[in-house]
Amino acid sequence: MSERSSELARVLEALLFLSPEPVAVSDLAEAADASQEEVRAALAQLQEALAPGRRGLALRELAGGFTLASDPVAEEAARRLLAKPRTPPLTPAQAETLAIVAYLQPVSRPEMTRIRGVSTDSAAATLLERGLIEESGRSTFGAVLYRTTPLFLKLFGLRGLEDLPEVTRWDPSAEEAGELRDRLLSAGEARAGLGPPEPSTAAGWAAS
Amino acid sequence: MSERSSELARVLEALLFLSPEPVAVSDLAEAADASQEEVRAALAQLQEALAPGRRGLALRELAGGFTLASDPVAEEAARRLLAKPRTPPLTPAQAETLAIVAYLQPVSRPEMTRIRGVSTDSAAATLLERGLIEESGRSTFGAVLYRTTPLFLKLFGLRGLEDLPEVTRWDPSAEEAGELRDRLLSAGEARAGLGPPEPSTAAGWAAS
Amino acid sequence: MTLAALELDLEVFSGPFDLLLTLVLREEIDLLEVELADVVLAYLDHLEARGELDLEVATEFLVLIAALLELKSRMLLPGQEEDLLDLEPGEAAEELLARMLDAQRYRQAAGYLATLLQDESASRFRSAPLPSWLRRRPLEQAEAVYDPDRLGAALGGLLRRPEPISLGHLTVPRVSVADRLTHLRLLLRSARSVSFDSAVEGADRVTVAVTLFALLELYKQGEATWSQAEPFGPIDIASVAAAAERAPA
Repeated sequence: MSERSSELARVLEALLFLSPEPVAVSDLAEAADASQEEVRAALAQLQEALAPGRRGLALRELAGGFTLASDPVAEEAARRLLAKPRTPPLTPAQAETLAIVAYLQPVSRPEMTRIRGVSTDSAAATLLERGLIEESGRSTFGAVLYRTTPLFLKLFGLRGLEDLPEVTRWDPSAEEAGELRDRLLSAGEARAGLGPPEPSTAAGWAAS
Repeated sequence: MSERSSELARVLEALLFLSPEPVAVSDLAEAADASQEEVRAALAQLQEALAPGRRGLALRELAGGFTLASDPVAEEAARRLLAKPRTPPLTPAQAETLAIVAYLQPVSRPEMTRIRGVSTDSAAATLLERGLIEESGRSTFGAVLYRTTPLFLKLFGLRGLEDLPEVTRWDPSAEEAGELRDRLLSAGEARAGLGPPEPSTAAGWAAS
Repeated sequence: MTLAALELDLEVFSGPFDLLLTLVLREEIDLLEVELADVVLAYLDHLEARGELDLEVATEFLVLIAALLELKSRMLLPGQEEDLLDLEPGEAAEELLARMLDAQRYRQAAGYLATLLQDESASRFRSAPLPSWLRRRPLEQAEAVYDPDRLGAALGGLLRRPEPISLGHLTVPRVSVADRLTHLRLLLRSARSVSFDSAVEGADRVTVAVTLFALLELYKQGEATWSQAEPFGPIDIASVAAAAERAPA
């Protein structure tokens, strides 16, 4: 949009300004009494007007809807004015627990603990309190199950869970597996004076 | 400002966007690390960019300073989107907590937590905020008690609490003797004391 | 600290934990002879002495010890027909490795999420109450949007108890492994070979289970062997001393 926007684009900008949460296209269409196609076209116009470097705001598609966010150019000034960091970073334990919930949801706490090898109670409690995960019913055994929230998607810049890369992306390559195996086998070798593991073993590992 | 604003104008727009209250020029100047004259000039630029009919937002000068507001063109749409009572679907945690209050009222928070086996703080806070439950005095032990509200009845289409459905339809232990409250408490404690491994997890491990 | 700093003094091994691991993986120490409970106790002592918990190291230790326990429990089950029970050389290491890699996958995913959050940290959202003209929500306008059955169903779910599991055998240990060990040794002394069924004749389920534990212990100690021709078939227990006497003959 040039200096003068279409009325629909103006209405949408105002709606997104007022809404505390991202708004789905269907809800915008209903509120603005327009078709979803018209809404999408007007959003494209708004996106153009709020393109990086133009304004202090940006249009973001997050958590299944659209929302306005401040431009990063204002971050330093915002920190001074609002006197609080927006989102404290996650501790490693919290990040691991969140990753397990994000990929395996719905997932119970015993299951998270089994994967991490250590208790997740404190990390999960913090994630609940920060609104990044929430309960999603109970398993057949009555254990509470957890899933991620729309706030998680919003804060991590995701339109939906499908934006997360496949977890197989972090499957170790044969070389990485080999390295870990070497580390396992050679950890005590230097101490024992046993020498490095034999190449034939290494080959066997890489193949497996 | 034309299509491309000065960086200061962009920063100010972002600051006003983020601030729920009007911000004084002196505070804006301090946050943006600029002089008050520079801020006034940039605000004039912003005023121009947000002149009526251009955008969905408007710059307003109020007693306390400057603030952004939605353009009146969006008023009707905003009412449709936001002025209805907020009734998003209840999460499982909220439904369980609300059911406990509805059937056992008045009920204290420690009791709710014992029945659910996990903390009810966040769910209860949301229900309070949406006006579905409210405080109703204190127990003999000093714990705050909760009950449902008239809004609760309206949103569930009930004329009174006596219209709540009979639990026997869903009650796996209806034939057992004992008050509903006692049976809920003892079931909650039985679940809390037990964390059997879940079959799905076991299968996951075996496959990995 | 690394796990290498964990010094062990066990019956079959004395030295750092990582060396024990290496020797087990190279099959230079028989895992069956390693008292894993002692390793755990040594680790707990170690933690207590240090007074702090390095989560990274603790995680690694727990993953390793859990995998070792699982391996050992499988090795304690004699059997040929099940591939799973038949550990090939190197399979122990493979198993351990698989377990560690699985835990690592989510650690990497966690790193990715942390980066996402970091990238987004300069982008803020408005958090302001609705203007007053949007906040009026009179009670009269409220419509029925929720189904009361949802409440009944939720309460029914809360009345559900886990399967009643008899905890009687936990709170009242009527039979101990030591008792059953004595029982089995007596039987083997007089008969040298005995069927499991006859060893537990007339016993209740708890006693049968405890007797099986005792049998595992005998096998571990090298006092007895056992065989089962087919799944669910009879189990024959033979004293090792008896087998050894027969061999030279």
